[in-house]
Amino acid sequence: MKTFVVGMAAMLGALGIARAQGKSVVEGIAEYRKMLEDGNPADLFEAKGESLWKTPRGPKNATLEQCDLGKGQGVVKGAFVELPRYFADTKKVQDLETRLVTCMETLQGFNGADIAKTPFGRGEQANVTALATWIAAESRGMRFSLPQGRVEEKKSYEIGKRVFFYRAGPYDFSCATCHGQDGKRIRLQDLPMLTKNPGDGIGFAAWPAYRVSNGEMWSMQLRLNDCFRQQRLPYPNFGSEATIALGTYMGVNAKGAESIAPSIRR
Amino acid sequence: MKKPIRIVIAAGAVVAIIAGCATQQAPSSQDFDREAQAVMKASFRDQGIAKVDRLDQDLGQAACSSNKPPSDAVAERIMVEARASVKWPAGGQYFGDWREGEKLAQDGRGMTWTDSSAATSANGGSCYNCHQISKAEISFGTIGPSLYNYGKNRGVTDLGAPAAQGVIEYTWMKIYNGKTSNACSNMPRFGHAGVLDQKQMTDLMALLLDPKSPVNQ
Amino acid sequence: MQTRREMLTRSATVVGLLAAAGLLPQTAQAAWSQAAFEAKSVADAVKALGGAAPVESRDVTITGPDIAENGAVVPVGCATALPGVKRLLLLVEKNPSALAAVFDITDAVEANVNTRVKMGQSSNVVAVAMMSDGKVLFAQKEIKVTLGGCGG
Amino acid sequence: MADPMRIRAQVAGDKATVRVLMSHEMETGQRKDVAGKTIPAWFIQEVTAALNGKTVMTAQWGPSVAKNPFLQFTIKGAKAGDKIAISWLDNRGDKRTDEAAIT
Repeated sequence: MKTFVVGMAAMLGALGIARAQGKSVVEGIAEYRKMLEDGNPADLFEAKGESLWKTPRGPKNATLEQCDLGKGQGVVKGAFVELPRYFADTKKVQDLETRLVTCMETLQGFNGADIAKTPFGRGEQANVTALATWIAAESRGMRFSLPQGRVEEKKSYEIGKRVFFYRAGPYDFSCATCHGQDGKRIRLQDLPMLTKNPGDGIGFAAWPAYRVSNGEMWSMQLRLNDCFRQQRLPYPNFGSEATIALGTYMGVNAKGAESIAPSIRR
Repeated sequence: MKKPIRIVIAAGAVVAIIAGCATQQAPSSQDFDREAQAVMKASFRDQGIAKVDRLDQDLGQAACSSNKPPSDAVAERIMVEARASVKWPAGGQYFGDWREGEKLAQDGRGMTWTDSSAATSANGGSCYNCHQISKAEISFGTIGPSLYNYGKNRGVTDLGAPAAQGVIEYTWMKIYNGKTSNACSNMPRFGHAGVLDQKQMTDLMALLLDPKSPVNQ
Repeated sequence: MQTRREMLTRSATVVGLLAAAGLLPQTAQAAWSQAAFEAKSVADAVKALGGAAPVESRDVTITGPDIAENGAVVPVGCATALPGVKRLLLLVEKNPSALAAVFDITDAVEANVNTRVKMGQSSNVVAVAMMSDGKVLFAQKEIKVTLGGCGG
Repeated sequence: MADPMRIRAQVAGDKATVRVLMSHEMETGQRKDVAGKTIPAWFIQEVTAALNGKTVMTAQWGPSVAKNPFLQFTIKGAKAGDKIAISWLDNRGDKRTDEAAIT
């Protein structure tokens, strides 16, 4: 990851030209991204996630089919575009991934704390990502509409907003440094403006996503984790309140945006 | 939370609390501010060189942590303190090698938990992430203004000329601590935060101001 | 080229027949043209596959983007409408080993395949059609890469 | 065991376009891990496509095929309901076969 910026710069610098074969670089890259859309490897994770949902697993040898993702036991369609939300059984606002861990714990008998400690892409954590990918896909084309009726949900939004603007660390960065203005970019990467609805399939409405650069499936928790890494902040714990609150903030702001998740990103 | 929740935060309330100025504000907003601080502290852990003490905010960070700018008085205080913090280059040697400056400008590494060292030698300037600089580099960000022709546009033709001194000092301050001229600047305080050392900053100065630098062609 | 190992387990009959005819390689890996995949240049790779010197031809098409944002994944395709295609090859001139993929075409499929390759740097990407009459035709296209796909 | 492939095969006229995604690292053998040790090569070497049990195309791949490989090709004379099977074999001897009906 850390060589990305340097490498990209070096390569583009070496090109030394602003146009490639009659098209602008931006047009050329748009064409490249278009070509990748047909055959998004996220499909592989989606299939894996569906199978994980329906296969009896864990110490209790149970499936996840009775998991309540917020719309009632076993209801998957539409759940993604209403998360994070408050859950009465855990008395917490949970995002998709932390809710899945709760279900893996209660229904299948896994140890949730162990899963939370597992690095992304490994063991049961990789399964959580695959499950999240499938569940997101089941809401593809639907529009975000997070519930804000409960005090806890409103509080999550307010906390998330403050986390979003929290400046700290050796570079003085907050989320807002990069995602608080319209039409900005880092190098050639367009930056979604996340303090409002950034548009269909942009920002919160695009993750989980398959990352072309490393061939990995990235969940929202991992997406935020890497944002904090690049903010030069310490490591956000998986499922921490700050990351869930950020999800609530971005999700509520994205109200009405169409979900294209799982998408493919550079 | 018994009280009705106020979604809209009173302008300046967040900043005022953090800055320690007692003014009237919506109590619910204050509660959220305090709670958000606690949530931040509880949500992170040390990883590699990135320790949780990085969450501790100084005045400039805290006052710029909302969607509202700080009051004029607070902004002024931040800028005055920033100016007082600037260390000037030894012997008045402001300029290094623009070639080294270009390398630093290209280099976006440093200070993350996947970097093994926080030493300045391990860090780049990340300049192209946010700025256009030399014309040849087409992959540049737009969070900051274009710096192409930075020196030329400011009439710098001779680095030793007395007329250039003002621009030179301003640029040094900007790189050392951008809060000297903008309390809530988006730019990292490269000198103040110890991200870059004096030599590296002189190389960036040369990149921006040296008439021979590609930036000024 | 020689008959390839049938990998579908349920095609046991076919496998048996091939074995009887002495056409089944000893191991699966034996069917993989190591020399071709280790060749450094396009010409050497084609040679290692038993082909003649490639001749540029308008009848072969190579598809791909003009610029790839990331060399780790570059969509490329190779096609020809000419009859009598035996094999299609995709090669990346500047990769450490040029040959990326070999497709053995039968009458049951069109001579038109698409896949995605890694590119270490900007390079010509070459599509080769090896014909049943022994001709070897190629087309090439330069693809610029903004980030190499073979590093860390 | 390797994760399943995704096979989509759609008829248009008398042809079927087949799109396949395979779950595989496609490690080149040229990268180093954080400790500086070379990560051994691990990639799919052979791919076979069969229509109703009859091989229609085979392929040999090198390590420069991208991670989680994508393959698209077109079968002549295929109709809805026909079975398309894709198999791969990697340099460690791992293999996988998946099948899908043409729609």
